Amino acid sequence: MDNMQQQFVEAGTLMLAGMVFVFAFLGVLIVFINTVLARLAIKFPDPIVVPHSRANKKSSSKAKGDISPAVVAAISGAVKRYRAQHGQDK
Amino acid sequence: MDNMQQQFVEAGTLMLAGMVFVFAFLGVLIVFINTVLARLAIKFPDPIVVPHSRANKKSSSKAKGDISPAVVAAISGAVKRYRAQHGQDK
Amino acid sequence: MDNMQQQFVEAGTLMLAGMVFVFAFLGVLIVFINTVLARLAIKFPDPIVVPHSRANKKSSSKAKGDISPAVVAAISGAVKRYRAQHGQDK
Amino acid sequence: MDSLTKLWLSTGLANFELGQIVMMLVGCGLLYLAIARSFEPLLLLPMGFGAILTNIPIAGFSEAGGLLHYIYYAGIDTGIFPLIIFMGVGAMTDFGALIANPKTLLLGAAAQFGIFATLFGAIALNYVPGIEFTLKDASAIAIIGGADGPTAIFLASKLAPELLGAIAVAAYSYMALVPIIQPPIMKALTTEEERKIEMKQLRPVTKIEKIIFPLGVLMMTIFFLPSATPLVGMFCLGNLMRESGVVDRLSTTAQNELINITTIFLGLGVGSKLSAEAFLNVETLGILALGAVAFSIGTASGVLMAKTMNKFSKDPINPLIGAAGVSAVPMAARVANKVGLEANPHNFLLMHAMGPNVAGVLGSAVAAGILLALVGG
Amino acid sequence: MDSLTKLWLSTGLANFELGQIVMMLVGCGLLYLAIARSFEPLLLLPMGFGAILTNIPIAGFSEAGGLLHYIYYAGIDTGIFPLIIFMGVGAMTDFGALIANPKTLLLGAAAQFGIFATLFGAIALNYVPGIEFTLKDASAIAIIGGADGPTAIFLASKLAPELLGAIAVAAYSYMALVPIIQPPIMKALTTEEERKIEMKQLRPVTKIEKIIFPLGVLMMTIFFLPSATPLVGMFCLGNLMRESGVVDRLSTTAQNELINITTIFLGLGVGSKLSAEAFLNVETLGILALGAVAFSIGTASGVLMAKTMNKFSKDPINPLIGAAGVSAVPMAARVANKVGLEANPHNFLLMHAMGPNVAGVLGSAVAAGILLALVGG
Amino acid sequence: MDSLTKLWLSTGLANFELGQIVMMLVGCGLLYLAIARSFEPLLLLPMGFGAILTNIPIAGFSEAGGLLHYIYYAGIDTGIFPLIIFMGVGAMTDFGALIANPKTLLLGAAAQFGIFATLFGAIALNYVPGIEFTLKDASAIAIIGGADGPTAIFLASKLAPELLGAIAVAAYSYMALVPIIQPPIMKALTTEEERKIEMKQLRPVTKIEKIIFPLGVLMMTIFFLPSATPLVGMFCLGNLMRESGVVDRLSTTAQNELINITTIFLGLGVGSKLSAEAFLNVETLGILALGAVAFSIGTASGVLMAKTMNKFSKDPINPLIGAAGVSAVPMAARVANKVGLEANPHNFLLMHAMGPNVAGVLGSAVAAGILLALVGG
Ligand code: NA
Ligand code: NA
Ligand code: NA
Repeated sequence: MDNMQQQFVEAGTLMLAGMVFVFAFLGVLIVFINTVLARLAIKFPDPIVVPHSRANKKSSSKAKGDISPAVVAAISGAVKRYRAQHGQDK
Repeated sequence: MDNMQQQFVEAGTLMLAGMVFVFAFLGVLIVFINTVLARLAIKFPDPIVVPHSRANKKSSSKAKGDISPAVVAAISGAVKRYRAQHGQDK
Repeated sequence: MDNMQQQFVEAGTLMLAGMVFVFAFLGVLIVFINTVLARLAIKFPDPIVVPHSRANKKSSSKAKGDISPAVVAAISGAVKRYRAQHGQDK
Repeated sequence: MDSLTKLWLSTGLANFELGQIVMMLVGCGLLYLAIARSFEPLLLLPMGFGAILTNIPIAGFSEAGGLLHYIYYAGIDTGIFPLIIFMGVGAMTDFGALIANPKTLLLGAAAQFGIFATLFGAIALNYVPGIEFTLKDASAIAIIGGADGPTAIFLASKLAPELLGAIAVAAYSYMALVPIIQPPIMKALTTEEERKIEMKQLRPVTKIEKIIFPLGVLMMTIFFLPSATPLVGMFCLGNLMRESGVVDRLSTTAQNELINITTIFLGLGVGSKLSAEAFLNVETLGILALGAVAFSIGTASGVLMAKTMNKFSKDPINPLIGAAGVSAVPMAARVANKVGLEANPHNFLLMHAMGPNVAGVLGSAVAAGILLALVGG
Repeated sequence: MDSLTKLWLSTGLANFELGQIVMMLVGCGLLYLAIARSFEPLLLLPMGFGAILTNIPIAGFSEAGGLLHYIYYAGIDTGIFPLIIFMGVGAMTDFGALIANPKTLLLGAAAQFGIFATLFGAIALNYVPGIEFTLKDASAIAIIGGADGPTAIFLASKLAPELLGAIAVAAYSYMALVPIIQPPIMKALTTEEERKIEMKQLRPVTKIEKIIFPLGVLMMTIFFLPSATPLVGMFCLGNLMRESGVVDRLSTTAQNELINITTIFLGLGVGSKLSAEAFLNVETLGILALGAVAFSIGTASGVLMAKTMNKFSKDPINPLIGAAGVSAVPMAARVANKVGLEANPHNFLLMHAMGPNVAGVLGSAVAAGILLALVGG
Repeated sequence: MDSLTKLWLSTGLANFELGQIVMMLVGCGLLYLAIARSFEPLLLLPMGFGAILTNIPIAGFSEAGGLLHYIYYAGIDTGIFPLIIFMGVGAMTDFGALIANPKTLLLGAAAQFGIFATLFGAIALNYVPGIEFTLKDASAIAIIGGADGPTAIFLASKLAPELLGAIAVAAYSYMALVPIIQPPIMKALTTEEERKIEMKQLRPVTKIEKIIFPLGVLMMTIFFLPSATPLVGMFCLGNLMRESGVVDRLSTTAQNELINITTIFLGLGVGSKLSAEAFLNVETLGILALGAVAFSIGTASGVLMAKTMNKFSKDPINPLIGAAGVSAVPMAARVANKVGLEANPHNFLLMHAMGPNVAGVLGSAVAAGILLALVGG
């Protein structure tokens, strides 16, 4: 089967060329990331988002059962109003 | 008007064939529902969703004005915190 | 350049015809708004939405820190329940 | 001055024909019904607008190269738009009430008598001078009685494209008029006692039933009526996407963005068929008359079928729900509910009427398939 | 080895032509403007990307069978994409400010002088060797002065498709540059006192006015300028869907998913016209220069018209709002507001500038219709 | 009686061929896998449904004028649908993990050995009587090893449209089977110690890197492999829309409505290729067998490459993440994570496996480009 043999040769060549190319392509991409992108990352760093003591808030709210300060403020007001309306705790 | 008469015959035949067919079709569908689907419904019942005493909760929350336990928990915590912060009720 | 001159004439005519037309068109639209639409507006005024004392509610809630009455009611209930459960403030 | 003459000759005023003006007024009428009366606005608004656009002199919206020309030939002539709509409707349809009470399928079947009686009536109209309906025309007109917009558009685009505009106008107008057309017929054919009948609560339907149902419907259509499979197939695909629960993002898109986009273009495309030549003739009057007849007969047959079934059924059946068999989902079911409530304030028929209502959709798709198979060949 | 040679011959490196590289850089430039400068990113990002894709050697994006080829011929050559965009823009537009103060329509009219003066200028550029603009070309270029993207693309696709790329680039670039181009002109033509003028609060506009307005605009366009009805018609359809309140789901889809999908493909399709042959020539430089002139003249005419009207008007008119007549919605209105605030911190012109701003959209659609009617035949 | 005969002759029952019944059962099987087993339901549900529709006798769904015919020729034959899907996938992809650890690109490269080995295997299958795969066929089959649905559909539509149905079924079925196919191979090729390896936390990636990355990938594809630019280009466009942050409304639409609409029609269109003639033959069995081989070899190559890299790398590399190089995003990454957790409950590999996972998408698009360039000519 001469034809089959020829096809195998073609398939083999394709396999070789293909794998070489894939590795070369993605290899160059590695170089691109390690050089171009790395330099860009240094030159144009992400703006630092000042978390205005968000970390603190988070940890404190976690310690107290994950209630946000805004909700606490709202509830504080509500409790005050409730008392004013009901004349309790005086 | 021979032509008209023929058209009426055609229309009449269409009406008859059509209504018979529609009833037959939807009738077979009734059989399908009463046999195949009914059996499937028995064989593969819907999974029973365990409402983990949801009914209880619901009724209790309804009695107390539709406030979910989670909200109550949150508010309890908030009230505690509020007191701690304001030094009241001591 | 006879050709150029002719083109200029054409362009000039276009400019004149165009600006006249644009002004005429939008001018008629002014008339349309001032007559047809104005009359329609009088004949079919927008239904007056009765705000059923929404304004009151808004101002009162604003005075108390933007908490809606519904939330206050919910919290009042929650606070009551909390006390009942914890036997405080008695 | 040359420019001014050219400009004048390019105005609409210099080129209007009477028919175009009349058709624009028809378009404005459709807009009025859609906006001021909320008559099926999702379709009548773009359709009315399309009617106006297509009748603009010179602009050539519906000539080769015009926007409406592209829309019509890409979406309606091919049948693609109504089929996409049908998929979306399928994704919106809950067959639960029908599966819980399968007898109601017979009501959906009976109401299709409106279609076939109208077919007969359309042929009879050939006695009127100026009207000459072929059997294809008559079939396309008759489907108005199915009270299902996309089905009517689909069938008309296949059997009688030149009548498409009038048929679509009639179908959607009467669908919008269901709350006015149906109640008198329903009351005339039922007794006060019958209207008061309360029905047994429906059993819950399992997920597997809802998943297998569209597949069963499709299989039966394949076996017995392949010509209905475009309509029924897309409907069942939509319903399967809905009930399977594994492709919720596709189902949501089919029920919302995809059906919305298609509805805009379907309406414009149908409107483009409202040209003076095609609409301003005796035949259109005939179609409008036949449409009213079709809805009335369909409603009556549904109610009478329900009356009969109530006599033989173990569980009571309120004859009013028979009227919902014409489809016009969900309006007809709401009408049945309302008329029932008038007779008996504790009588909530809405869920019971949804059974015949969705059965009516299947019924008219089946009827469309029969007409395609027997007349369309 | 044979494979390797074949592989090499199939690389871009082995097939690049200089023009393609330059055009890819132009594409990258558009991406830069879109991403880093936020210049009209919704269109310039896909357009820049399309410019890169269309210039890839061998890949054949814009040849028969290529993706951009399909997009261009299905959506832009037919005019469908700009018309869908126009419908969406109509659904986003609130004519309230215009109806409340209809005089501002004159400002929208005056600003169109930018278009017609540019037309004259484009013909004059024929004195430059290498530039040979026909009247059609000149008209397509002039529409840049309308400061309305879809109108420019629609007109260019009808009158001068080979210039479409350059025209779209110029139109969107200058629209993005409005905050830079307009203020110096506005300040040069007004006094400090004029810029400080506060305007009377606008009256509320009723629902019926907002519903009838698009229909009135459409009717007038039909009567006087049918050639503008594709643009104006789709715009009014979108606006009617918005204001009628009965088809909110269609209106929402037109304003969001439908316009988004179309924008992606419109951008890619326009980008596909940025080939080296069509773009890298003196004519493009001419178009870019004319575009700047067009915007400047349009701004100046609007401001001068407002100055004049202020002299004769009972209610004071701040001349700055005249600049908003070029359209470029809503950027030009914001610019007017900003320049007004600089002169007088209590001077909020935004709502007043929205009137001429949307009037400018109508004005340039009308101008486009005139050019189509007189030059397009 | 004539009508009844005509009606009978127009039923499916009177016209069924055996092959059609078998293919409908295949369609039902796909629906079963999609619904009951949640196997890639987004594509397999519409595909299974399309397979049923296309095999309905008489209905002519896939003949000229039929719905599936239009869908196939407008969306799949042109390559438009897979490219739109690819844009949407690009808009959903976060390359952060890959940029943070670029070495993982080599894993995505190694896993493509599954493709090229299968190409060899497909040619070898020509020894089996009844199978005759050309090099084009073999290439289209081999791409199943890329574990990427739209890439497989795109390539098959270009190289071997008559095998498209079988290839798509195989590709999506095996992608769904990844959690079953991969773990035994992964465990067989790694030691318990290797599977326990914990990897260093990834560095944060800046916005500029994420924006430039898709452009860099596109540029390299343009330079070295223009034939891959349709796939890679649309993927990068989607990713750029995502990362640029200036066109969020386009990005959201590309990730949701647009990809959903396209998925429905892509599935139906692919299903329409599941006709008896095209599917019921030995070649399909060969394709199914080769698909399993392809996935297994790809998985193995990825793992072995990772083992090798771990030996030479400063930072430890868990060989399990190599298996994610076949793509099948994000399933393969989850499998790597799960197998890692089994060996070491503190071992969270998900983020690390996302690198090779998305590298695999690029890798198979590159492989598809190579096959197009060398075989497609
Ligand atoms: Na019906
Ligand atoms: Na303008
Ligand atoms: Na892959």
